[in-house]
Amino acid sequence: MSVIQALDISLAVLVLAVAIWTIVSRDAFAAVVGYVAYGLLVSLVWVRLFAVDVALTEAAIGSGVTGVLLISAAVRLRGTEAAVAAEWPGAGSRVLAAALCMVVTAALAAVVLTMPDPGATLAPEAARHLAETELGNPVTAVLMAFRALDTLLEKVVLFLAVIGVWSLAADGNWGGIAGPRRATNRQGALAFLAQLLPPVGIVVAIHIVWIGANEPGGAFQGGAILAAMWMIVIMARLAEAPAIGERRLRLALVAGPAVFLAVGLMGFAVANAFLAYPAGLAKPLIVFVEVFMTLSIAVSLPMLVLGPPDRPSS
Amino acid sequence: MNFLLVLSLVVPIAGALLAFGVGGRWVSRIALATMPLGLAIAVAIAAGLRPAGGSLVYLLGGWSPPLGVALRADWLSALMMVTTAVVISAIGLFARADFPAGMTETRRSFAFWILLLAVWGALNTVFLSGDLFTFYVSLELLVFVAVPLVALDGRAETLQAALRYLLFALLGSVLYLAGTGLLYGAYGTLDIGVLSGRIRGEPVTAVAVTLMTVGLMAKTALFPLYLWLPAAHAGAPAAASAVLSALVVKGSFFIIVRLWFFVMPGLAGVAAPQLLGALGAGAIVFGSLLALRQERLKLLVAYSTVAQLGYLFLAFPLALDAEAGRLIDGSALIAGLVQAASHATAKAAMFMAAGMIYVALGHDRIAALGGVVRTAPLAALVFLLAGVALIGPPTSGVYFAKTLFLRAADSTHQWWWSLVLDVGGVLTSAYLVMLVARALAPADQAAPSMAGIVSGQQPVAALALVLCSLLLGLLPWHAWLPLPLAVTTPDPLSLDALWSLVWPLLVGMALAALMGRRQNQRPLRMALWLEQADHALRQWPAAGFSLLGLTIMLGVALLLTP
Amino acid sequence: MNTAIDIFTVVAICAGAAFFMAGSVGLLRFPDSLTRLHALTKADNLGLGLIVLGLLPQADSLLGGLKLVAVWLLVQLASATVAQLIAQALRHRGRGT
Amino acid sequence: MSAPTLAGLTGAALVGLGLYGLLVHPHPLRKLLGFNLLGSGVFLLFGIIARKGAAAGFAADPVPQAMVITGIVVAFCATALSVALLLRLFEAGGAATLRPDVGRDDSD
Repeated sequence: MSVIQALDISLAVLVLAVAIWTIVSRDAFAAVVGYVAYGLLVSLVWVRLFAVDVALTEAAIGSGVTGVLLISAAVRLRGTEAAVAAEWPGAGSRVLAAALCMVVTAALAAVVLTMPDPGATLAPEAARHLAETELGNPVTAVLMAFRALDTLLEKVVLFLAVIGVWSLAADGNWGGIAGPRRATNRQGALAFLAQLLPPVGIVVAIHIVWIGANEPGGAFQGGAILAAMWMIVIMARLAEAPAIGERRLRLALVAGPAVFLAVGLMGFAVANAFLAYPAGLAKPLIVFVEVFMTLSIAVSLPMLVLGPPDRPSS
Repeated sequence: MNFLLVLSLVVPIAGALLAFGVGGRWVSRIALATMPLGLAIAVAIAAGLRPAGGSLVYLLGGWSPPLGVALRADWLSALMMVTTAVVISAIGLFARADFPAGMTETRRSFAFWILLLAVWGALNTVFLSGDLFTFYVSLELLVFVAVPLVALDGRAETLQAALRYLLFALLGSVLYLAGTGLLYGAYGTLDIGVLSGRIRGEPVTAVAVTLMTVGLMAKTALFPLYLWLPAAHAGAPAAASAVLSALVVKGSFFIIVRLWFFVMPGLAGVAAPQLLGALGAGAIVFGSLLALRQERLKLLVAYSTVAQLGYLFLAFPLALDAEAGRLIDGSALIAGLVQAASHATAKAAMFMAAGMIYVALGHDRIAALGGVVRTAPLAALVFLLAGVALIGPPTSGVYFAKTLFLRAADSTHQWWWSLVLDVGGVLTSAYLVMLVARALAPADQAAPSMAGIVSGQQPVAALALVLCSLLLGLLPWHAWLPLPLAVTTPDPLSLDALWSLVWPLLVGMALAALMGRRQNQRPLRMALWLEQADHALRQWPAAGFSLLGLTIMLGVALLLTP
Repeated sequence: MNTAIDIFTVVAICAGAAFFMAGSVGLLRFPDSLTRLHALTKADNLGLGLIVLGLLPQADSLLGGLKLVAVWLLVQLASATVAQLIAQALRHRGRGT
Repeated sequence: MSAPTLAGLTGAALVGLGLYGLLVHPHPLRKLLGFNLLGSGVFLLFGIIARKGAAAGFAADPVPQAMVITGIVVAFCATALSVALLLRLFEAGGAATLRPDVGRDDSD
């Protein structure tokens, strides 16, 4: 057994151990903290699978932003576990459920073990057409050209999620503000971090979006970093989240899908198909769309984390 | 011509984005302005199919499958798209009074109109997509539309219903996604057309199709996986319930049809379609019996949806050519989709009527429905007609579908499914007759003071929908669509046709009368047992076991298929 | 020359890993939160510093090297802030356990 | 055993674990954690498929990778909506339970 193999096996064992911990742990808060660690470990697995784009997304969104969201929820729901303790199914039912779940796992494991190697792939097709997209990163080419409709619709999912979260507001708070209030006292370590980090974060985010055309990176990952910067500023109470009725916020939220849709429709006129890019302009257009997508992601993620507005705007 | 496929999803989505960006009182105006446009696009696509040779294809971005994604319209898409456009437009008219465009933006109106447009875009994506992963994204779009609609009223029980729905629907999506991944791993494509040429009866196919089908059944709330449906559909505002019950659950059903009839028609085997049909039969009997036991009108309508969804799944065993072991896209499939369209129109109208009755009476307790004929005559009439449409008089779409189902049962020698159809008709008649009896009873006291006034436009919208359902069997729509085989409109005036309406009504009346006489006595043991089973199935552990058990049963059925 | 650089890298990374190990042991074995915090932050900062130092000669470009240093600086900043916040929270609760 | 197969088996095990957590755990927040584990297990299955599809100079098939990125974002949206619903339910009803008969009047 080589060193690499040993590392792979220990990584897999670690991932599973932390996953089991998040299921069996008695305390919801501990389980959530376990889940954040789990997310980081899984992004290491993605690196080992040579899927760096996915690793970045998993670390930023799957572990990072989801972690913030779940931790704040767990804090607010402290003590509610005892109330549902009576709803646990009996030991027999739990054993039965575990057995049935194991059947599903066994079936999937059998599929994994019998999977041919090399397996079915579209990589050669993607490689053949990569030049037409003028991009260097095949994952970005799939997201922004070959399967652009899915990406566009997924932006609409993000947009609908924001509406869904907002729609849970009390009627009186509609158009109001979510999240912590702005504080006048700007002392403390978090405030210091929130003043120091964002300039660096913004540079890193722009870098990641820009190189996403040719190397791992792109709108999702860059947008998540920008969102994190904004959330730190809000959590440090240096600034309040904007009121949800504010026009600028609304426009920033729809900019991504709207610009994508507009560029797609332009394809009818200049490139003979919806979501097609004219030759020679593919890369500039894709980067143009990605800039607006990054903006929308950077604004949507904090809105989702902050939850529905809980006070009217002053 | 083909660009219309793109427009049919882009127009509602663009409308939703625009409405969000502009906000204020423009939201409902933009939504309403989109409706005639969307309706026209749907009709144009349906009309263009025949001249185009049966189907329309659009390659997005000019990339051809398997690398690219294609949109495809065929007769199934066209039928469902036109139905959706009609139902959404009617709901739009209906909802103008409930979700008004005030001078200041309100939470309910803002969310409702944007979600209504989004659900349209999502459904059109489902109906047109030729790609398994695009299905996944559109399924998620449906979830993110449906859940906020359920929670729109903001009461604790609707929030809970929405959360239960969300978690169960997410489980369904993930299972579907897992199957999609396995199919891609095995065959290197997600395109339905390409995949159907490559797919083979291997274990990996069985596992993938099982996961996908069970996930979709959880989203369709097929018995016994309906834990989320009654509370969610009964708790939402009337217009939202209409969207959810009429349309949203049909989206996931449509994907099951695409998967079984168009990806792997030759691999279904005999056992698996029978299992799907048996679940459908269970839904019909169980859902209808529970509808009879409900004390609130909206819950009765919701349980009726549980029952009606069962009919759709009868298409699977009845489409089976047992000798060839193939699912045939013939009369049984047409029947299933016509049933879906008829139910969509009738059920939307029924929820609208229930909502108007609620407004007029200030409550929806069935025991206190007396006098509703005087307080809200039009709403009561719509409800009655919608109920009749579900039983299936000779001019209706339901009758048309039933005739085709019976014909298929006859030609494939599966008499037991016709028995199920008859039982379903009788039970539907029974709960309708029971409601009519309650409604005709004199009002107990003076009309309660909290009653509101129904807007004049609302009954018109509901009535229009009911008429669509009632006349679907008579209209020559099938001459326009490139159906796989020529179907004839059954003669509405024949003795057979009349008899098939009358006898379920008579038996239903007898049943309702029997139940009415027992009203003040202790309920039957069977009724108690039924309610206990219902109660258990609406809890997570039991629903979880049903889901896992079904997964294993379906998996075994597919694995054993030679 | 190359061998010398490689040996330097290996030694530095091993030393860094040893610091991580020490920090983890401290996290598990120390009696209260403040000392655990002490073990963790000191060891991790030094450990990561040594690893970055060891990797620097292996960077294929100046930009790559700068990125490595940037990673180290960002982790310094984050862990210092987090340590501060945890310590504050502990003081707020009025106990160090 | 190769790294991709190992990751695939981990994914299969995570699916079972997540399914168990989602179906059996009574607390909605823990169900949500189960859903996220289930999701990431499924994504890892896509990962092995991508890695085994390495060809034409790519270390992994880009198509499943793109699908996973889409899936991660969607899973986050779902988590956010669930958390918002759960917190609102907790505020409105004072309890974070999914039992349908708590505070309901339709079950007699």
